[in-house]
Amino acid sequence: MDLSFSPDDLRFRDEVRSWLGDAMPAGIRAKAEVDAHFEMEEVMQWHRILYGKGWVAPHWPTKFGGPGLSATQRFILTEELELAGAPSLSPFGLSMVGPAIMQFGTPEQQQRFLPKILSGDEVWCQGYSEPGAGSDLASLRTTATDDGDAFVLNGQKTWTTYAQYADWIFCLVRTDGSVKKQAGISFVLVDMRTPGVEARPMLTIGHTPAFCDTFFENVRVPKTQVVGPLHGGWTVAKALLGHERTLIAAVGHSQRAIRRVKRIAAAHGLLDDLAWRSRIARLEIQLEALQMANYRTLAGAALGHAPGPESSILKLRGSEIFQRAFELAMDVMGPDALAWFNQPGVVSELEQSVASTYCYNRATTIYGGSSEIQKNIIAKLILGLPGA
Amino acid sequence: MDLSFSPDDLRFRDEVRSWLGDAMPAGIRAKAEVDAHFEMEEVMQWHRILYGKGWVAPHWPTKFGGPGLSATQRFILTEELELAGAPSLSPFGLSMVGPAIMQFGTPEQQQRFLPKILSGDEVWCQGYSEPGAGSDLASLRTTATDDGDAFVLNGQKTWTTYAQYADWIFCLVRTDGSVKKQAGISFVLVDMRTPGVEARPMLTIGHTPAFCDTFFENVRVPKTQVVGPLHGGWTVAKALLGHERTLIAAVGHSQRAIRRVKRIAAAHGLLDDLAWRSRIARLEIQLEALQMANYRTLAGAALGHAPGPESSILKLRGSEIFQRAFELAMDVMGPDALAWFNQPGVVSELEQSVASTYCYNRATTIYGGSSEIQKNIIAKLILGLPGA
Amino acid sequence: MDFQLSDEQKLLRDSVRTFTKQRSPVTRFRKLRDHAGVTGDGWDRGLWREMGELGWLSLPFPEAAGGFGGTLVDVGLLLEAFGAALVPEPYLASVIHAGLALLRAGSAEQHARWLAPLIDGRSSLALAHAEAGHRFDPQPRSTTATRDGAAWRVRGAKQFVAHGQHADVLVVSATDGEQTQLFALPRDHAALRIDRVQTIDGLGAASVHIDGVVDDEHRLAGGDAALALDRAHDAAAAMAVSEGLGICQAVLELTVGHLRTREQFGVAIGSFQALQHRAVEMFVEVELVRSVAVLAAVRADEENDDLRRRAVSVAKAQLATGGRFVTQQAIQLHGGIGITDEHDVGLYFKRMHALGVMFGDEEHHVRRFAASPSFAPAP
Amino acid sequence: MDFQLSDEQKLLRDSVRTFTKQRSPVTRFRKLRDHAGVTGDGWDRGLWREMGELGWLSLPFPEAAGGFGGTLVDVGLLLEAFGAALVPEPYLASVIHAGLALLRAGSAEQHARWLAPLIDGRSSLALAHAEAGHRFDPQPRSTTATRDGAAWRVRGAKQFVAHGQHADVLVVSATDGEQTQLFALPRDHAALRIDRVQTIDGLGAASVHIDGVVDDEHRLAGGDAALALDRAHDAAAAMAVSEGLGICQAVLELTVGHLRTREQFGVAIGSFQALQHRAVEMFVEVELVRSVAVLAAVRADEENDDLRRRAVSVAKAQLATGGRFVTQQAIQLHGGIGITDEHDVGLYFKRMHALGVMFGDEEHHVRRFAASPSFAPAP
Repeated sequence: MDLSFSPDDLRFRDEVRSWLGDAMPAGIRAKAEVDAHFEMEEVMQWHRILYGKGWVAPHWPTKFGGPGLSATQRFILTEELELAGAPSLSPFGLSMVGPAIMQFGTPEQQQRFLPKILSGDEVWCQGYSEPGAGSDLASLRTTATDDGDAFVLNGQKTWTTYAQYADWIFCLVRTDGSVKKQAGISFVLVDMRTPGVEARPMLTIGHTPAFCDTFFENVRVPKTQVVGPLHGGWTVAKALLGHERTLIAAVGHSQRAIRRVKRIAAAHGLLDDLAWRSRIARLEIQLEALQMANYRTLAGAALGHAPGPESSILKLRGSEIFQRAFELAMDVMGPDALAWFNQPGVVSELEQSVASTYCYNRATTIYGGSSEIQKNIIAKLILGLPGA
Repeated sequence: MDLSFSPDDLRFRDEVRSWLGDAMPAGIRAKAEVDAHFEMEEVMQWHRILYGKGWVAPHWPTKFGGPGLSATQRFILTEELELAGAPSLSPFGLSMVGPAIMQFGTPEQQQRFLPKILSGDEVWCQGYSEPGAGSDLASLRTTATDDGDAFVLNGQKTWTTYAQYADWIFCLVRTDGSVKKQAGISFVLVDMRTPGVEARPMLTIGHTPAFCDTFFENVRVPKTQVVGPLHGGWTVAKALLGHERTLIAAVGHSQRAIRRVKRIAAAHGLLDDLAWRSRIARLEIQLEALQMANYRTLAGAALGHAPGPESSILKLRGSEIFQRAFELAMDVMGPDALAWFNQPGVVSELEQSVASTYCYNRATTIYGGSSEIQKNIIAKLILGLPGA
Repeated sequence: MDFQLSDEQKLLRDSVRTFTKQRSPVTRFRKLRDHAGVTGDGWDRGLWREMGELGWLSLPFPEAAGGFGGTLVDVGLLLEAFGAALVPEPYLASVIHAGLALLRAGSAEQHARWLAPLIDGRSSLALAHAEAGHRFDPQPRSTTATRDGAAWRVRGAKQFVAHGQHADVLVVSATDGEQTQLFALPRDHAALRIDRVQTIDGLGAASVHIDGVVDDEHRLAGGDAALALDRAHDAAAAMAVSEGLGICQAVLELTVGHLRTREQFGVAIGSFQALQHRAVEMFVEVELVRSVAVLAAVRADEENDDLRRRAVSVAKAQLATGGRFVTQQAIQLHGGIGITDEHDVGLYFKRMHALGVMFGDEEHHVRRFAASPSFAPAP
Repeated sequence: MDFQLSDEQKLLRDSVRTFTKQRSPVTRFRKLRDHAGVTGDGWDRGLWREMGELGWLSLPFPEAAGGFGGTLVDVGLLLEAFGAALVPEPYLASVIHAGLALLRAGSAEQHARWLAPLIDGRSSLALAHAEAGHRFDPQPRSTTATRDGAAWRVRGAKQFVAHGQHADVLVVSATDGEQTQLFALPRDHAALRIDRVQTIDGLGAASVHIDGVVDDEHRLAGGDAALALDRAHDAAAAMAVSEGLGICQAVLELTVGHLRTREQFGVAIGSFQALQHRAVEMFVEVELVRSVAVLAAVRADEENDDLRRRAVSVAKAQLATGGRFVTQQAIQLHGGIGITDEHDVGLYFKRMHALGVMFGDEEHHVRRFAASPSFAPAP
């Protein structure tokens, strides 16, 4: 048993750090320094820089353009990127539809789509949820009617994050309405420029346009854009969902958030106050414990093991800790937490985005499988408790 | 709207306080001073003193020997007794079977039983729960077979608190096995000296013999000892359960417990430590809020109103706060909380019973309708949420 | 002990509820908020005038000052209804926080000059008190007032002045080195610079810079300014609890309604036990906030400092924790739609955060409660 | 980074589990506890000897001192199994807390004299350190050691000395005014008075009064006693987390088993969603305790003070909160039977409380963590 990285891994970490020191543009670095919000163009700028280095998709197999890193190196890379405050890349292409196309797509689909996901030439978004069918994904109602060599889509998707910036959307649609819920669903890829597709941005409670309602009105989608078996989209979706969960522990983001809380507390003269210091320490202790659970998952993955029971708690607890970190930042700011975002001169640079992020972060225990859904799954699959 | 007591009520409070100053025996006073555990004989000694004053059953109607106090006076009396640390009287006669006999009993039953409950000549216990039927009371299996002028009881009751000291037990038994759960149950009174009755004390995790398993083997019970309609015991039981819940808020006990926490903290030199002081303050703030909810219930009762929605939270939150007060006492004691009870010389008088009470108090969120059952009831009856 | 409302109080409560329902439902708040950036208005002077005509703006002021002579319990009923409807008019900031400070510290002439127009609804006030770096200090520290002949030289900066961006008259706190002074200044006074600030609750506020000479007639000269401030903070804190109670109740109703009607997996989600129990935990907190709202409203007028402060701190701390829990869980139980700006639950959530912070946050009130003379036990 | 157990470690873990299953299930702890008042024994010297023969008592000691040269990770595996079975033999108190203090502070001859019999299972040790009024101070404050010619005059009182009521040799901490000294004294030494104390976990402890002259040969003379104590506390804290992990896991299994089999209202209570979610919250805490148990076991031997203390404090604080939650909820979910002494869940609950307190409670470790040099952020 060993908690340290091997000399090779440490060398790799140094390489990442030194590269980050050189490669991060001044504008992004300045924003990272104060944990400011990145605009989509900055995210894509950073995507292309990582692409240039070959590190944009550390988890992709080499045959599709991945860098061939070990599991530990992948972990180190992710952690260092998070700790440096680099922009988070959009996961929809790199971590969701990309791997789905690798696993379920035809060679033609792989050739057509994967290179442009990697390069960032095509930006993706996700069309799963529908109004009135949040966690109960299988009750979706967007229809795809057979029309020769194409399907014709009609319906509405919601919570399509950053659809306003996307070139493509992957969707679950109902291709057979005669069978029961999970059956009859297909996984299709839709060009956002197809006539009849419209993405209408919605404001969140953080007052950022993070997601859209996306409408489909008689949208023709060639049958070559179905991924996996016709009516077999549920299998593709399930494979993606499992992947999504492990993305969201985001220990590095929470570490950075706690670091920010401490810096704000120091600026307010509260870091030497026993009560405030202890509140921050209690949260950091919880995060350190979660980080160890994260390391256990990583070490298992490095050995090629499937994620163990400890991985199921990562999303559940990770999202709570991330929320609490921003709640604590608000509490430390005290009266200054009355300020809404982008109020330069009223609160410090470090504090600009706290209120908006605090509000929007209520979503972390809802999206990607709500905490309640996670608990249902753990109760059933891990603890073996009987169904209701 | 007025939060103060009327001049008359204040006079009554002074009367209670002054009487308590005179009437409480030195031995009981000394124990109350350090919140020590009272033995059953001390409880009954105090019962008889209150009986002598006419205050043993403040909530009984005058025609059955009650003192004819107003609702506010009853509240003041209860609060002052709690604040003085007087022994808590056994509720089974005074607050449970007594009121049931008043409401459902025959005049003969009332004459036979009520005076001795009042005087303390007969001590009662409760036979509701059975092994394997905790919160699901209606699934009980103790049978009462018709045998002419008597029923013959066979079965086992559990959590019969202080049955080892009791002269009588009131039981729910199945008088008709052919109908469904709630139907076919009767409410019977059993003399503990009847042949075939055996109470075996059990230790709790606080290592006190607080309750018994009570066995019935061919126990003959005259039919005159059925209270309320034959097979109609569920109605009697339900009337009692509602009453039980409002007993358990025990704000005065929690106030006394927090006072004890502060005294222990002061003795350990921790009351001037910001962190400890704030922890105690946070709990006391919650208790003050609960006390206001309690006052609202009281004021409603004084006007003859049925308890409003606020009363349903009293047991739920009151039991949690009482638990937390003892948990905090343990935390304040720190290393001294390693001591088990009755370790004179090792920890102070004030601390003697803390560990045992902390352990046993885990029961307060279980008995009298567990917190989970309370929440089910509130969800259904107050919030109107649909059944599962 | 009596928790019954008088007939007059019931009448007041019902008329305020009817008013908010007809004239100022939550949609109105949203509309004003969304247009505030364009037109500069987040409230309606016409409606304020109407409130004056209805007598509501006179509620907490004594008859001698032209008021109705009501109690904070009466005001609490009004603010509870205002909270439930997110009424954007600055009752808490103008009538309670600034108005009560002006009442206690001002002379009869000053009441006539600045309170009377407020009571009529022809004017509004704001209390410019909080200073950067001093969190919830009840007295001014960095804003100074120095004698300058017959006048005063006042200098300093105030932050998050609720309604300061719109108020006609700002009541500014300052220290003369020995004691606290309050100055009532019209917004166009040369010593003032008022900058608009956006706030989390959408109501906005002002940063106020003061630097200039102020005639002595502006100095409130009818009472102890330090005491007036202290009492105004407590009254405002108590009334924030009433407004918060209105929010809690509205949010609980929204959530229970959602649980009853929203279906997933073929059944109403309100039939899932885990969600039922969460709703019950929300209900418990709402009932506790309701209980302490009464406590604070009654005791905020109490002369005994220990009794008053204990009660107000209990209530404000309970609102901060309970109100936060209720609104956070309301979002969680609403799921995705709770995260959108278009759903009301987020508006309530953000106003609740502001109410939790204003006039002292949880940490402040816990410390004040723990420092109260009655906290330490008799030996 | 590697969380795999070596083959030797797996073998050790399996053999300890087999041993506890066959030789020391929870029923044995209960029997010894219930008879401790009568016979004075809460443990079994024969079984201790067997543990010595199996080599377990030698695990953390270097070969030079006659030990096996294992790591605290190895010991952690053993204590996890001991925790799950509530093995009453004083491994944590004797081998870890007292043994490691003696190892670091003692000379080679002193190792031969006092450690060797421990390793063989012919003797047991206890560390008499804690003093009334000093909570979790790592160094002795009120017990004094004064030079008295060639000997020492030692005077003071120690409380809650785990296993002190049975140990053959007590390691006593004292201050000579400048630095910490440790003395190894046989229990019948004239300077000692040992009084039995009952403890919440049923294992008992001793109050130890020291007053007398102690020959210099008893003074541990092979290393820095203050450092030895400090490191022994950290090692013991880390190993308490492993023992606590065993309890957590056992309690979770008991509870899940109960939820699966116990029926109410005609169905298994484990089908109620609110109870399912509670069980999941327990599971989360157990997994976190499992994670920090590894962290602490690996880092408790770390020479870098900041790294070691941070890791140990994280782990011990997490055990205190998580372990308490898990055992409290286990009782709640068991309902009435969980409150009876005859059910095992209460035994676990009480041992967990003791483990949460020993070697520093949550408040202590949070404060230590918050005071660590690495806590403050880079500017």
